[in-house]
Amino acid sequence: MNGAALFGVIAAALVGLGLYGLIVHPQPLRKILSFNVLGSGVFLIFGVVARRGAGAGMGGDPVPQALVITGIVVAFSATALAVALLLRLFEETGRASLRSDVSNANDEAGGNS
Amino acid sequence: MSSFEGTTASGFLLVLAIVAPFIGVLLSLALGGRASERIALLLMPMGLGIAVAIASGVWRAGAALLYVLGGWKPPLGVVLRADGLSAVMLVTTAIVICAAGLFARAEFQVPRGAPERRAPLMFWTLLLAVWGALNLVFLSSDLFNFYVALELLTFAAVPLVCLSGRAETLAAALRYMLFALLGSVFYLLGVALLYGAYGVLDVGLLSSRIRPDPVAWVALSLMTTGLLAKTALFPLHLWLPPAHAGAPPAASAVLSALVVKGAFFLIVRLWFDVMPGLLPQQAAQLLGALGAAAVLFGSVVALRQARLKLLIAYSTVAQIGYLFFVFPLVIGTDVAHAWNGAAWTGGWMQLVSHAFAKAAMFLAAGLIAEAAGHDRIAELGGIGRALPISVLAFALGGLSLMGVPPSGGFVAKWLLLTAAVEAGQWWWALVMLAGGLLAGAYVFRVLGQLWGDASGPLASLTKVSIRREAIALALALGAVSLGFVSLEPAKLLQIGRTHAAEIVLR
Amino acid sequence: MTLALDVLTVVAVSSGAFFFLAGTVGFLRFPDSLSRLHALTKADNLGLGLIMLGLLPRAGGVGSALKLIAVWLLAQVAGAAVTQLLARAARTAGPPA
Amino acid sequence: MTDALALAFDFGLAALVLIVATWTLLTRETAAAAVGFVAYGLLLTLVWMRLAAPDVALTEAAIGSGVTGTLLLGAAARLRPTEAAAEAEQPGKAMRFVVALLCASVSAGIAGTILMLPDPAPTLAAEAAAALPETGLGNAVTAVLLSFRSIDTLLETVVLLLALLGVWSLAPDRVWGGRPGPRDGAYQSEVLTFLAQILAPFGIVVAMHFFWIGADAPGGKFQAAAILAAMWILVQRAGLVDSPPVSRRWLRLVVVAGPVVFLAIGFLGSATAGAFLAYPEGYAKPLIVAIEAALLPSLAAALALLVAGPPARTE
Repeated sequence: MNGAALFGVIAAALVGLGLYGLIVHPQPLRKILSFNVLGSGVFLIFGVVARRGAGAGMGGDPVPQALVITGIVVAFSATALAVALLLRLFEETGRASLRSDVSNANDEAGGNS
Repeated sequence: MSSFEGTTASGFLLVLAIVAPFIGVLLSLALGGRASERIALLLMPMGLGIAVAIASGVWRAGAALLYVLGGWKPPLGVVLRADGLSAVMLVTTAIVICAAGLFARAEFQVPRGAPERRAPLMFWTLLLAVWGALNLVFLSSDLFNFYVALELLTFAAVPLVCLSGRAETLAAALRYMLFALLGSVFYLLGVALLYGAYGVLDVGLLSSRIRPDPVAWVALSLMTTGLLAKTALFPLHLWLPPAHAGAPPAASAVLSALVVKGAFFLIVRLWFDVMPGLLPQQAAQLLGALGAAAVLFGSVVALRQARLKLLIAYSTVAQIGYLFFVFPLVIGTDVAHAWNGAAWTGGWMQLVSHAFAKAAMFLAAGLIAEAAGHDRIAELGGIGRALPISVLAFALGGLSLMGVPPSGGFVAKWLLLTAAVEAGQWWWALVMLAGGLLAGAYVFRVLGQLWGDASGPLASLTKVSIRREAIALALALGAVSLGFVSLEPAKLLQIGRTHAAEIVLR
Repeated sequence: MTLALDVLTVVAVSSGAFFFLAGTVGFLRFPDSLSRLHALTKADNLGLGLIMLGLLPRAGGVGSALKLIAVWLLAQVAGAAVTQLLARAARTAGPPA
Repeated sequence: MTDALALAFDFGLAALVLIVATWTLLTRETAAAAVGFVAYGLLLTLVWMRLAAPDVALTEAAIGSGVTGTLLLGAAARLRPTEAAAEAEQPGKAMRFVVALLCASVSAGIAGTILMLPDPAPTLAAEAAAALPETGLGNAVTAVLLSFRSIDTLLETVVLLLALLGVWSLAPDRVWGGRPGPRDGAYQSEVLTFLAQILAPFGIVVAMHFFWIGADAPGGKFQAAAILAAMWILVQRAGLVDSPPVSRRWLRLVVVAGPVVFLAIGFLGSATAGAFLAYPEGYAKPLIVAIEAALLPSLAAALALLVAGPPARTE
């Protein structure tokens, strides 16, 4: 086993770990954090693919490496938006939970804007 | 610099279709205030013109339009490609966005000299962003560029859901966001594996290299799963109803009519362009079965809704289900007729007619709710007499959903039904008939109430403008009139598919 | 000369690593926040300094050497300031349950 | 490093990454998990170095770990009162076991797929190397980001702006146009002030260094922008400056200037070089540097404003 294959397996494990956290954690912030771990696992797969494609005097294929840089910035943007949504939800309701809002939407006076 | 013979004449229109809305976003953010509405209103006819020009370019050329970005051809560079499907989607999108924009003027107007307000700035800017993102989905032909398009779409759509700032819309937006993020990260995972196996991202190049090996199966399953979450196919639909029901009416119309279809469009690209003809019948049956479950489940739950907007949102869950009958039926037909067969045409007819019908219904429901101050169906009795045009728009949209002739929905469902019988897959036909009946039940339940006796004093209604009612009605008439046009323009759907068809035949 | 420098590197880096290890053990074993901070900061500052010292002969140029020194200085400043803040927070919050 | 030693190092690093990730996901307190996430990000930075991707390593350290970590830590502190209630919603043991089994099989499937990838791997390294001279750049990753696939980068800056719009859209109407974040000096302390005064100038120099070498060596605008944003956040938290009101015209212009210049140069390409986003022959490098220079302040401002959050108080 070489380094790239080893990190490939680790990346796959991180995807599973992140997915587990995303499903199991009830707190939205933990879900967001798990999403970041899941995302980093996916980015690492790109990294492994890039490393496997080393050649032409480069340590890795620059295309997937560039895609990861774009991906990291996008993932940060997503985290920022999700965190802002969550904090606003907390300010409005004093809770930070996704549960029980379905019944809320049905019960609350069906006002429109 | 490499040569440019890849770019076709009028290919620059593809760049404009994507870039123009985003230029609008930048200007709108920079200038703010009143400018944002003006920029959007200025770009709406321009965007519609560009979409129509691309469609007629594709029609006249009889082939896909191409544009090589930056002069770098794939595999290193990215090309834009407009085939018949793109053309149909671009025009549909432009019409619905323009209607939603005109409709929203009353709600998001900024008076002269007034200070900038939050909701109008956000609505106009994000409306343009949704438009640009959708156009990118329809015009790109690069797997990673699709990912960027999906993210643009998510980031533009989520804030629209909670524009009102009410607590329940915030929760709905957050849940939508989490589903959407999970969807795109799974999609991206598949992209990584495909690049690792084939070293290209361009759809055309990939389709010529891809083989039915385990890596391709794993990658495409992951990508499809992610996209199913974004298109809200049962059982991944949980986020959709509260999100679509809580948004402002014009935004609901755009979200339900267009945004969920962006992800569906990519699933079609994956299975019919990236890996044409290689979708195994079992997988196609599975997609069809999920679609069937969505049709039945969505309709039944819609029937039980107490609020009008939630009912319409659940009907979206059901109507998306029909789109997935395309997979087993196209795969099931004689390969030579895949692209001019009833299933292919019927599927796209369903998509377009649902877009018009659903946008009309959300706009009409918005007006009803605005007039009554709420959207509780039980308390809307007799409102049909106060708002006849809006209720008519709702009714016509509903007829199209049910598949009653003459309407686009009828033609769509008829074609799908025929295809199902021809392919010997009668079980889809049964589901479609049941879905039609259930749609009839939920539409007539509402209409019976709206046209029925007044449950309370109607005098307290807020007045709504006839012009806005007319917009809803025009969209509904659009959905109906699709039932009258000949199927000649449907040939557009075959343009640019010859390459794919050859591979099917192989 | 090279041999002497190699020996310096090995000795300095190894003892730097040892101080890091000691600091971490202290962090894990000490009973309360303040003494944990004490263990971490002292040992890590020394450890990082030693590692930096050991790597200096291998920097391969004045620029790289300056960068190494800058890294050490920045870590010192940031570490000291953050420790201050943490200690203050720990004192106001009281001992952890 | 010899091969065996390198592999041993990789194994140690891999194990550490897994342990820290698992701990981050399973630990009880969210604040602790956020700290764990920062540590995890730093370990990933090392992994990226081992995968010969220094550009990504810098981005991961600056944005993936640093700025994201700041965001998560801040949110965890605010949401501390909700921890106990949320914990009660945790699914039961049997359910968690089923989910764990499912996720493990997903991992196993992906790992198997990765190990099945073809050898020798398909790669665009040769194509990129052959095309590199045309861009005048020395760093192939920068060439991909700003020449070969510049459309991705252009749209990504729009993604960042849309996220910012989305965050701003969450402001309550009564404070629209106001300043983001808590009141002046909410975090004030002389130690932090001291740190900000010392670190900020240094950080700016480092950011400029990364920006400048990005064309030919690992580094570039994203990494530099993240450092600048971090310095701004530090200076602001220390109470030395206040965050600007989002209605300020200059702020809006700073935020959109980068993408606007990018687009303008893109259209210049369609007029002079035959394609949107193409560069006229011989002018590729100066134009790319111009785009990066225009993007730097826009990206830095967008990153800092995303961390600052929606407007929370009137001027």
